[in-house]
Amino acid sequence: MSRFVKPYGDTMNDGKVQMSFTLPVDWSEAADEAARQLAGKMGFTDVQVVEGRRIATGFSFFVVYASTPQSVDVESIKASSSRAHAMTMEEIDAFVSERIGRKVRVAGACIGTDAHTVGIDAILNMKGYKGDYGLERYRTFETYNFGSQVAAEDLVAFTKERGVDAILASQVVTQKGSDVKNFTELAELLEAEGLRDRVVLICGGPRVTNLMASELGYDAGFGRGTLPSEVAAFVAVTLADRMRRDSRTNGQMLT
Amino acid sequence: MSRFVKPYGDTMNDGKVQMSFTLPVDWSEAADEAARQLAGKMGFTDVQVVEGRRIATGFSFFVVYASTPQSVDVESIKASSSRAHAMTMEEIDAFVSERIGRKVRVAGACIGTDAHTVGIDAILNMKGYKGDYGLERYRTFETYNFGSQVAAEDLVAFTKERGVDAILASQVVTQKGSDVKNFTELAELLEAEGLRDRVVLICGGPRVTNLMASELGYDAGFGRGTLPSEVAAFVAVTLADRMRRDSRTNGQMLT
Amino acid sequence: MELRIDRAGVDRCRALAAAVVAPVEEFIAAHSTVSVERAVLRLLGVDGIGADEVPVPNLIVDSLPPSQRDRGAALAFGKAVAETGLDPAALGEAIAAGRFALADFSGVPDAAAHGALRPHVGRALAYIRGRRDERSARLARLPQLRPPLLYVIVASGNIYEDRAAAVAAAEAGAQIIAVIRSTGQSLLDFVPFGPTTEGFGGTYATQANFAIMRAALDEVSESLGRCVLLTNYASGLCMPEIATMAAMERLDMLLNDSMYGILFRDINMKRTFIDQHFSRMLNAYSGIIINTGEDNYLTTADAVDQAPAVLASQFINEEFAHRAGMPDGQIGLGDAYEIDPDLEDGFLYQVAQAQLTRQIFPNAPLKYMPPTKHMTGDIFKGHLIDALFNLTSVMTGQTIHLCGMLTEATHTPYLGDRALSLENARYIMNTARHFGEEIAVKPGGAIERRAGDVLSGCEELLNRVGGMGLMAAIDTALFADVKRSPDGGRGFDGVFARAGDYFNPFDEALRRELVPA
Amino acid sequence: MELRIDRAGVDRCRALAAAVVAPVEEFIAAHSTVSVERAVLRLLGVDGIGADEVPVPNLIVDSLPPSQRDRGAALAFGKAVAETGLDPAALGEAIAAGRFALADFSGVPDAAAHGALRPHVGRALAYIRGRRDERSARLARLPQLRPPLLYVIVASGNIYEDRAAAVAAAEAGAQIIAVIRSTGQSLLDFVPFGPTTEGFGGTYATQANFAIMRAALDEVSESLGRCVLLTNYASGLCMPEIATMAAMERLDMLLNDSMYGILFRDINMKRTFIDQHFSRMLNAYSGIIINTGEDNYLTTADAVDQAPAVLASQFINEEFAHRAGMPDGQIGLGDAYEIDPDLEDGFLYQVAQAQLTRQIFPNAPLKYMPPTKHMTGDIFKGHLIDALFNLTSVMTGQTIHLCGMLTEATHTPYLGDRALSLENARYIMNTARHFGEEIAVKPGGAIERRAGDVLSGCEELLNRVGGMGLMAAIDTALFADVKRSPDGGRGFDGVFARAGDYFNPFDEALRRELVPA
Ligand code: B12
Ligand code: B12
Ligand SMILES: Cc1ncc(COP(=O)(O)O)c(C=O)c1O
Ligand SMILES: Cc1ncc(COP(=O)(O)O)c(C=O)c1O
Repeated sequence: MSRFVKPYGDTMNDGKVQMSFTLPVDWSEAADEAARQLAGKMGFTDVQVVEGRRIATGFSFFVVYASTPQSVDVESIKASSSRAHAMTMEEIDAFVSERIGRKVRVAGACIGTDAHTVGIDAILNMKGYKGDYGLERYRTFETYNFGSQVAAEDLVAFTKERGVDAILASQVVTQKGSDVKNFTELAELLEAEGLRDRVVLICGGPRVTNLMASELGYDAGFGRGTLPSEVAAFVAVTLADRMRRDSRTNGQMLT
Repeated sequence: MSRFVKPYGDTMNDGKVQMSFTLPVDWSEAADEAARQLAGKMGFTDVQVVEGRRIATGFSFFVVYASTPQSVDVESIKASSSRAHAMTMEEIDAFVSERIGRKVRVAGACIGTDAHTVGIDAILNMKGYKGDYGLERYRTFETYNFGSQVAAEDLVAFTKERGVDAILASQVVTQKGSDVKNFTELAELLEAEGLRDRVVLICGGPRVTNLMASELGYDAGFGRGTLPSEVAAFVAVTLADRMRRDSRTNGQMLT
Repeated sequence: MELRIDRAGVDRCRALAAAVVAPVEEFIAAHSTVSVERAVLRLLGVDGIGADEVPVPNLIVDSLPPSQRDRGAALAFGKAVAETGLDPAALGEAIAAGRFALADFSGVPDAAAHGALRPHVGRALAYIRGRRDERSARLARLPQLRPPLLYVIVASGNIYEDRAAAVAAAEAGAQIIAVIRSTGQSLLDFVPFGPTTEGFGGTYATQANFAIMRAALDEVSESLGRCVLLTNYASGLCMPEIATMAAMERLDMLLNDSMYGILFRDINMKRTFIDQHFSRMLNAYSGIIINTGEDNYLTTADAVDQAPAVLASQFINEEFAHRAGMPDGQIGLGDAYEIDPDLEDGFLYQVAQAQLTRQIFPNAPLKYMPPTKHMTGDIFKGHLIDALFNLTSVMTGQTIHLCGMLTEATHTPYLGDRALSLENARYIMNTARHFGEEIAVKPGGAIERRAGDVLSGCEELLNRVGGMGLMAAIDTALFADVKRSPDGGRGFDGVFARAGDYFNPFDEALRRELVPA
Repeated sequence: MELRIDRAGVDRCRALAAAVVAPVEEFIAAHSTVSVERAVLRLLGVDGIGADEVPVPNLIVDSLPPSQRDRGAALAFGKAVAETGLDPAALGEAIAAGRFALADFSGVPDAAAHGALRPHVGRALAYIRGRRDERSARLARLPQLRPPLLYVIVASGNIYEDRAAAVAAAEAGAQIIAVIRSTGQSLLDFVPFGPTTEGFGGTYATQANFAIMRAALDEVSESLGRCVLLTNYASGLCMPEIATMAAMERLDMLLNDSMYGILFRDINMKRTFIDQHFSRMLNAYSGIIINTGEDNYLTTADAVDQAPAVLASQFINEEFAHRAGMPDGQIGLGDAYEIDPDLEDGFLYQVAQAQLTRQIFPNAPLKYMPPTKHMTGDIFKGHLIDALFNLTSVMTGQTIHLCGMLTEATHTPYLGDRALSLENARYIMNTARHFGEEIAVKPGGAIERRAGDVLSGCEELLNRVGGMGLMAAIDTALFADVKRSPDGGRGFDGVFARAGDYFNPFDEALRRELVPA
């Protein structure tokens, strides 16, 4: 059963939206009218250009309130969450010792030309993030943090020789789609090396969503505000599941 | 020759727009995705939901950046301005004495149930607005300020018996289209009474545009930031033109 | 942050305000109004509507010939109670149904009427007292967050939409919810009845709507573990009745100004003075905090010029409240952040004014109103003006903080606007929580000088008002540049002199209870 | 607003910084780098690119065998000038074209080389001096607005888009325009050539791009009647060369930090120390204000914890600048507003830090960086954090004010973002213009105590650094929790010891001119 919702101003389904934009024109009453017509073309009704002014020669800034006729069915949207399994560090350590029975090897890096390491460090470093300890602090994790501007090749090579269980790739700069480009490159390289199925492949960054991650062929994606324990839990659970599955299939092969 | 423009982010024609809205759903990653899809349905591309959070049970707030494919031809838009003739109080007084030769009778009011008199007072009172004197200060204007919550009937009746030259109607409250309703009522009443052509009919208020005014059958409309002198100038010039026109037609009739 | 202010000047202003108010109080004591009489009936239990939706209290009071009315509705009504033995509610219905007319009972001796009402009066006052104790108990169990208390308005016109918006706002951090009245209700000479869903720019103030919102806020208060307070508007033609309803439905605050109706709604001044006195005695007794409307001076005229008038009005409102037996703790005097944002050092003047008010009225729960007049469609700049307003409020220790809306120039608040507004206040007030305590203003500097000018300007104004008397002063536009004549304006016909044997058991009881002889 | 600070403590910190820097200066005096040598050639007039777009200065320096290079590129090049009689520019082209090799002239006596370059050295210094006088004349004719000077960045990657954005920003109130460099340019060991339209997260710093932007800003300065200043970035592998280009194209400011490259770009520390010294002598001579990069400490670690490190870095940057003959008036020490916005009283700590810096470096044109790390996609809250940053800046009299962007967490600034950012700064700084002068902080209060803690924390840190020496201290991660070894990092191979007869006419001239013996 579906549930269509519209933006909410002060009454259900009034569809109210706030917008602001710059137009490359000098301000005049005609410019306000242009902004109004533009919003109309975007499909909005009830368009109110509440602010319009010159910000520089040849440029005007506008604030608009309007109603959209569009709605979206929230029931049909199932953006799976990568943060499903909430566990504390202690629980995760216990889980790993019991279900995996050895240390989990994790390699993290800020790939491509991206030098924003604060995010990946927040996940990996002892210190952690928002009072939630980083993976280095976990008894059952062995973490390698490659820092910034790491080439996909190096990360893959390391994975190969060290038998890494999980790769954590970070992208913070998104200009000109550089994040998607770099994430894709890494995933494809792993495929090519036949390593893809051997690792839990995770990406993260302020603009990353779990949906985007699966589209890029990653096992999970973590966005703004991620806590280390959320990532650790996902890695542990996913790895445990795979091991169970593999052992089963192996068992079958034996018979 | 036409000139189509799009919103400008940091490059010509990138079409960048900022949006914010509330959706009547609890926050989750799925809610962010719903916001993204909604923006897509509105016709935007490159949709980035940069903020999405719970603001109350059953309500989430979103900030979105996206590109619109829409553009508007600024050359085709000719929103005539009511502020065309810039003159100082002295110039206007001189103009009236010379071209009209008698005092101009102006009646102003905030009509309907609207009690927002600050705006119309700014135009009429001695004190004026932003250092620009109000019409009461003009040597050649005789002004009547009816204040707030004035019924259209009363204004029309007064116009009739006192031979008012210009009516200034104000509407600040716009909820549920009350402004349009009241302006229209006034215009129609004047028609009915056969007075419409005898007066310069002007409306004003923060949401008024000259375009809207002409659509409502007014001679001019004045919006946010209007200065009294702009209004006085319009009244004087329009009145003078009409008198010239009338005298000419009268002249012809005589021959 | 402490200003050195001319204490003697403050004392002189208080003395002047007392002198200004004294003659008005004499006038008040000798008069009553139809709304006061209707309030008396409501207190006795009369409610409901009759033909054409006319409220029963109006039916009854309007049915009294002047000669009867002047002796107080309670007298005529009490006689009917004595004679019929019906309780007031039932009697009210019977009269509305046309089964009796008060005229039928004129023969009953006055003493019988007095006696017949005594228990009902006792019960009414006990009930109000009980509601008040309920409030105190809840506040003790679910304590408020520290001030400034974040106050937001709901104004959809539909009480049920308002309820949803109010609950959402409370969850987002609001500590006080005000339901804005429908436009012009203040000019109605009766109080609408029942739940309403059709309002304009606001929602009608009815007892049923009060109850609906009270219940919703009580519920969310429990889940939040802190009391969310409820506010509505009294000033207008029905001040005493709305005060009665608010007392019964346990509202926490009411807008109640001794001059707002006169100046900004053209309500007759005598009517207003009499009504505000009776309604304030009720507010005082029911523990309701009043909010005065000085902010209105600033939305209609220049805020820098009007500062002394605002202070003068605060002194007058304080004096009127004291005369109604109201303690400082319930006198929410108003001020607003309305100086032109583009004025250099405007922020300093705002701080000066806010701190001056804080120090002159140390025990009053000051109500600080947000920037409105200079808000424009530029919501981004508007949000910044609100931020400095929030900073000024926390710096100067204001009590009731009406959160500004970035969309003030555009529409009555959307649900999302309220969330952003509350986020603004919470952020600023937290990151600068103790800033005010950590700084001092330069002695003799611009801030102190401004405060001094405002105070002396106020004394000067009060002097002029005192010289001619308050009514004459209003008649000569000394306040807000608005001229109102003593016998002009709406509701004057509802004012009358009390007869020698005027009977108003609540007026008597409340004066006895509250007002220092 | 004045803080009472431990003056003796400040003096001790300065003494410690001097002790920390002294040994490094000895090292610097005995060494040079390929970038210094390339800068010498550029100063002489060598420019352009050869095969594979390699800049001619790189071609020439790379062509020198170590034995020659160690004696200074000027010596070998001077011999060629003496012999060929060509002027340096022409000679450079000839060498690039392969018509000569410096090796051909090794026979020429050193004295001839010295003599041959003398007029060219004089001409170069005169030219730079002329550009400097030009700047002074313009500033006298088109005076700046009062500080804080509003500084915004352009970063489209395309110099022509940047030009449009810069002019628009200037009209919207910007007083300083910084062209952000393309990502990673700081790691290139050469300076790109010509106008560029393809940059990533920024636009390449080239002499041609400098000239294009300078011309555009000169033009808009005329129409606005006030000088709009131009900034770019020096720190990186080519500090000396960029300083040279900036001097020639009359830039007004350069980012130039004595340790930024080491800590945040993993550039070798010896390389950085030597380069910063030569580039700063040039900056000093050309009247360019430097901006240091202490803000970077705060974006990577907690701002409350890092405050002492920021102050320590400021003392060290100041000392290095003084040693390069730079007057206080050109030392734009950095600080930033990066404390967690949700920390109670965080605003007080920001004010304490900003005021402390202001008082410790009274004559430095302090550069105040905006909130960045805690900015999120909630542009409305971000705009408020920027507002308090703006307030802090005007309250504490910062000089160079980098305007925060409400979209900091989202994208490099849009044209409209810059307009809103400038509106924010202009509004706040006008409405609170003299607030700082009108208040005092409570003696011994939270603000003063915080300032005291930061200062003593800084002294403690400088003591530890002094104990082990600066290079060792960096090797043990005493700064920004980053560990860098003395011989590690990028560009170390470009560092060499000066031979006994090392010849660098500009180094000599500038030291003579600027550095107190
Ligand atoms: C700090 C910072 C810097 C520092 C970086 C220091 C460092 N060592 O990291 C410095 C000053 C060096 C810097 C430089 C530049 N920066 Co920068 N920088 C920022 C800033 C202010 C904060 C980023 C940050 O640290 N956030 C805090 C962390 C904790 O949040 P986070 O990264 O989102 O990480 C969390 C989640 O995303 C998640 N996560 C992140 N990664 C991963 C990975 C995995 C596997 C998982 C599971 C989770 C995860 O977990 C983290 C904790 O919850 C942002 C603006 C902003 N407010 O976001 C700009 C910003 C990212 N920078 C930007 C730019 C353009 C640059 C420069 C190119 C500018 C220039 N030309 O100089 C350079 C280039 C550097 C380079 N080569 O990449 C832009 C990017 C625009 C875009 N969208 O493409 C931004 C948005 C600023 C802006 N508006 O211009 N920057
Ligand atoms: C001041 C004010 C009041 C004062 C009015 C006092 C008075 N005597 O005017 C008081 C406090 C009484 C008030 C009450 C109410 N208000 Co009110 N009020 C405002 C406020 C803050 C400022 C309006 C103002 O004075 N602007 C300054 C003047 C100079 O600007 P202006 O009106 O645009 O006028 C200029 C131009 O428009 C033009 N102009 C205007 N009229 C005319 C006419 C002519 C002929 C010409 C040529 C030009 C012209 O010239 C003027 C000078 O440039 C606005 C919010 C805002 N910032 O705009 C809300 C606002 C207008 N009020 C609003 C509301 C809802 C109300 C109430 C209904 C709330 C309530 N339930 O209590 C009541 C109802 C009153 C009523 N019956 O109308 C809403 C309207 C929403 C909408 N768009 O419909 C607003 C937008 C606030 C909000 N966001 O809720 N209000
Ligand atoms: C003291 C006071 N009472 C009442 C009101 C509301 O009055 P009305 O319902 O007439 O708009 C206000 C609003 O400004 C006020 O300040
Ligand atoms: C002192 C200093 N130099 C240079 C830069 C720019 O360096 P890059 O070009 O390496 O990003 C910065 C930016 O943070 C800085 O602070």
